[in-house]
Amino acid sequence: MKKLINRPEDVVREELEGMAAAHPDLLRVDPELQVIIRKDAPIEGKVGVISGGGSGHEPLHGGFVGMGMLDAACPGAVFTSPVPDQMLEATKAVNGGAGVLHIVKNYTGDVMNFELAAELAQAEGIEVRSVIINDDVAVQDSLYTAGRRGVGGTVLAEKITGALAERKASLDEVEAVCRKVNENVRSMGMALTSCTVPTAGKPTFELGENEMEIGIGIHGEPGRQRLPLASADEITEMLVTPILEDLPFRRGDQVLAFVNGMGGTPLMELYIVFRQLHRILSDRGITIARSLVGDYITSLEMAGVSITLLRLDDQLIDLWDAPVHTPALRWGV
Amino acid sequence: MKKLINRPEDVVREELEGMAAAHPDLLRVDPELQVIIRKDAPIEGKVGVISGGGSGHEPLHGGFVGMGMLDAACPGAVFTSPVPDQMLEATKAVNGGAGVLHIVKNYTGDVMNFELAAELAQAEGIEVRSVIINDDVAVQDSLYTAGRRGVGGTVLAEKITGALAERKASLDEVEAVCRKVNENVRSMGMALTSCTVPTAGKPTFELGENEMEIGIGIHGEPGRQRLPLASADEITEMLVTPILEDLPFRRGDQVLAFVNGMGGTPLMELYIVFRQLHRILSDRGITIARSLVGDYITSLEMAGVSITLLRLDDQLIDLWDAPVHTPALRWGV
Amino acid sequence: MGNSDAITLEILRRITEVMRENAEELTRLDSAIGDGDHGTNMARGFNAVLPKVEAMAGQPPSALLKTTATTLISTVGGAAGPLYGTAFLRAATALDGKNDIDERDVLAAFEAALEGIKARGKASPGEKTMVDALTPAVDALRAAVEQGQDLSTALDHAAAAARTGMEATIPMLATKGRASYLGERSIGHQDPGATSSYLIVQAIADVVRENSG
Amino acid sequence: MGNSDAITLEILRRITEVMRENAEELTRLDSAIGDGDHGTNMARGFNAVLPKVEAMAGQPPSALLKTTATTLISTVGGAAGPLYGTAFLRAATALDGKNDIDERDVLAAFEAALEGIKARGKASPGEKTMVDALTPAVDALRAAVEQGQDLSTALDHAAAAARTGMEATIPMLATKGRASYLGERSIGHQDPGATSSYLIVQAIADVVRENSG
Ligand SMILES: Nc1ncnc2c1ncn2[C@@H]1O[C@H](COP(=O)(O)OP(=O)(O)O)[C@@H](O)[C@H]1O
Ligand SMILES: Nc1ncnc2c1ncn2[C@@H]1O[C@H](COP(=O)(O)OP(=O)(O)O)[C@@H](O)[C@H]1O
Ligand SMILES: [Mg+2]
Ligand SMILES: [Mg+2]
Ligand SMILES: [Mg+2]
Ligand SMILES: [Mg+2]
Repeated sequence: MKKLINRPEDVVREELEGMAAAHPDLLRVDPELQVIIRKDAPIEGKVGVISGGGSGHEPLHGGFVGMGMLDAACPGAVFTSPVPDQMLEATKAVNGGAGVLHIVKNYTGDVMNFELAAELAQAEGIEVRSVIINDDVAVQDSLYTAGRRGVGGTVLAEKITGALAERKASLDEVEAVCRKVNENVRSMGMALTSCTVPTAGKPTFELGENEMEIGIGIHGEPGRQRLPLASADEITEMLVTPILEDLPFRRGDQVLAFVNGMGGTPLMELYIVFRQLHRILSDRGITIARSLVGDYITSLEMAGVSITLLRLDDQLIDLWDAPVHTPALRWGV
Repeated sequence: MKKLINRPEDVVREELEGMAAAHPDLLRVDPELQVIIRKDAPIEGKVGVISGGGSGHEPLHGGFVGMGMLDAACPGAVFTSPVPDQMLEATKAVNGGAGVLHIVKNYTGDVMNFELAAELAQAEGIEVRSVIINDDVAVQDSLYTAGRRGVGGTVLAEKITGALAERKASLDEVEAVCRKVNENVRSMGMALTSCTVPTAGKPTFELGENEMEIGIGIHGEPGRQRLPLASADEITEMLVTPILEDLPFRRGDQVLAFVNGMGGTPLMELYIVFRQLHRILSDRGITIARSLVGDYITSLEMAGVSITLLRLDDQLIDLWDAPVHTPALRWGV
Repeated sequence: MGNSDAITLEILRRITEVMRENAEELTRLDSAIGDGDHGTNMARGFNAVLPKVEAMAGQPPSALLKTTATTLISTVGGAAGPLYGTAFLRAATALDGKNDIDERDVLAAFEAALEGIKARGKASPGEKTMVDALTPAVDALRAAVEQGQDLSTALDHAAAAARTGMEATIPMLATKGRASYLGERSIGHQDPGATSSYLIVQAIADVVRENSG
Repeated sequence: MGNSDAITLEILRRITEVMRENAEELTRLDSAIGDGDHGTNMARGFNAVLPKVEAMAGQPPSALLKTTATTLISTVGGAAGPLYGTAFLRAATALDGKNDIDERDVLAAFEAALEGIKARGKASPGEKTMVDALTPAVDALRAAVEQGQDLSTALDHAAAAARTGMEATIPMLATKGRASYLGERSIGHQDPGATSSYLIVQAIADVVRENSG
């Protein structure tokens, strides 16, 4: 295992200390309890928006805390859902009296822990709603699975939901727009390499020099299928076809096209994928109205890519364009 | 070689096509000639600021083209200096009548090609100045080398120089601030893994499971020294000590602290390095007034980190904070 | 069973030991069909539990189990945290007010724990989870207790059944938790949660045996 | 030398061929002490040169060499682009107006090329660059020409000297170009640019020999 770390047990705490040192203008960080809170929280009359999940997906979620996006994030151990204590603390810290929305990626652990936290927060008199993000089309049959995973769509949901909350919309409205994003967003990912959980010390899976995994999640887990390595154009086609068919996306739709690196893939390759994605969408009469290219929801140093498409309407475009000021996403301010 | 590419010969052209598709609002791209130009160039009366270098360092330089930073970038083949034709074309495209500044990283190839381009542009009646960035303290003895390399400082020089040019400062002033950044910036980098140039097909060097390279540049080349793998804290100390001694940085200085990932290193690890950097600087009475953490000048998928410190004064802080709108760096707009 | 509080504490010590020793193996199993953290999660949890319950000497079993439950919930995370947390919480509730625990009490605690996991995880047997180790364990325990066997013997039966149940997860297709994302590829691997469940039942049986007779 | 234009074209064809064949080897050498692109750079350059000069059949050698120079400058990039571009440009100038090239002309062209590289690269012998292959080559060529040997023989001497010069870069410490960043670690590796220079001189010698006598 080759990593820029000290002791594997300390990675999350030390990372949070580093974030605190790097972004004192934006964040309040508790490295022991593992909570990252927007500097100026709670904001009176504003719905608090929080999320959380295992670490190893950075910048998700901590890098998205700030004006116009999340009010707080709770990072767990690497690839391990955080615990209810963190979520409860975050919920209390961002409660401005208008209620708190929990954005939860659909993983058994995350869902159960957030459920417990919501119960505890409700018991303390805070109104909590939860929206579960489940945009991964790789998991097809939710009858025989824990349901679709929450992946790239989470980033878009956090941005758009946070923008509406910033405008002091009600908890109902904020919850509704988050659900709307979830209903209109689809993703699929693939890996060229595995990644190594620091405390595990070795790669989660082994992949031959001419193999790839299609339909991965974001936890370094193997995908739905192992296939021979293909070209960027072919891979893009394999990822985007099920996405387009699932919603389905139709001629005339406007979309936000999000090409996300899994952590170890150079930006060059993401643009090569974007090129082909653009061609495929153009052929189908789908317009890329907004784009996002980069590493936003990762699996440590995994090489790979995910594609996320969000069907846009005027409200979603307006909220996407709204100002945001976080460590990892910033514009308009 | 596992990469998300089609044919190795096509990576740069296809990347540029992807950039054009992703950022039509910001960029005009010529994928054949390999020039990336700010959408609204040339701007009457504004000094044009251009840079360029081998590809494989993305987002540098193309990701920094836009309002408040570069007017154009010329990407060469991977790790290969671009050719004078590109630089001449870019120079002509951004010439708003106030002259053009070439920001050149100090590599023999880059320097010679930019020299040729400047001669050609001058011959066409465009006033061209060049500033050579050479901030890498790993190369100590410039008597016996091609001189210090240009590395992380280049990103900061491009941002700050671009900000002043945006304010329609004169070519003299723009050149002067670029030199000032170069005089006050120092960097050093290290690698945990090599990287693979697509056309070469195999890693540039081999590194054992318990080895690292200290004092690397950004071209996947081996560093000055191969050492046993050390902890993040120790590595940070090894990188920052020569930086601090070189300028030297002193108690009371305000700095911009830039922790840069080489491409394959997760953000988590960059923050762990930032944590220790912050401690070392605090101990020495040096204040981190601004910070930048992320992958901004990379070596394809190399795992590793570089640290850059820029000594700040009021002018540099003001220009750093000025609005910028490029694919990879954006704020205030 | 005399000095139930001391035995409960010893059980928690043993489980902690076993989780530490098997952390690597559990993580290895989780790497195959999950995300490679189950061993680390369980070890982290019981490492946090141990000093807390050590400081509670003399308090009744249900108090020790309640602290175990809340500490697991607060430190394990992932799927295992709420599931085992709920299990220990339900067991604590089942043993509430009892200082001298007998076979029937232990059976009631096990039944409550399993019900808690099934409710929290919405899982049934055959889905390749910890439920597949615990269901046969509870069945075996019930049968033994109903046949009038002593606690130690009954727990030995339960542990043996848990092991069989754990092994029976190998050919199963996962339909709950992370392993379910693998579809057919989950077949052929032993479930990490079923493994930790077996290890816990075995640890309980071992400590009770050592303290009986 | 009769039909100098045809021979020049054949030389450029041969160099292109040799660069294609040796691209991998040159890149391997450049990976050891540089950035692993020299072979690709040279092959890309001559691949661009070839169709252009093929379309110039009948034009004088200096025109062919000038097109070679500008094409190399426009397509190679890196250090090698301006260096070889300058070399061919200077050679073209030295041969300007000559259709029938003799030994003295070839010597003058080689001398001009080497001077161009040294000026552009600010390099001297002993710095582990292409200069270390070309300097002995030019010296050998000059000596042979002055001794009155025929062009083919003189070029054979030049090629042999270039090879020796190329091999002599192995123990050198690089003080120019990328390899200089390696300091002591550059010792023990053959310089890629010296290697491509040797290959070019050898290609010229081979073609001239095949066309003489
Ligand atoms: N819905 C569920 N019901 C019961 N047990 C479950 C459920 N989901 C997962 N598990 C158990 O949890 C184990 C995984 O735990 P762990 O690795 O700690 O959590 P995570 O899957 O969140 O990483 C699985 O092996 C399985 O036995
Ligand atoms: N200043 C210089 N003078 C002469 N030759 C040089 C100089 N710098 C580099 N070279 C030659 O160029 C070769 C490297 O060329 P190439 O790999 O194509 O360019 P780059 O170093 O820019 O990647 C070196 O092996 C060396 O022979
Ligand atoms: Mg987990
Ligand atoms: Mg190069
Ligand atoms: Mg797990
Ligand atoms: Mg090179």
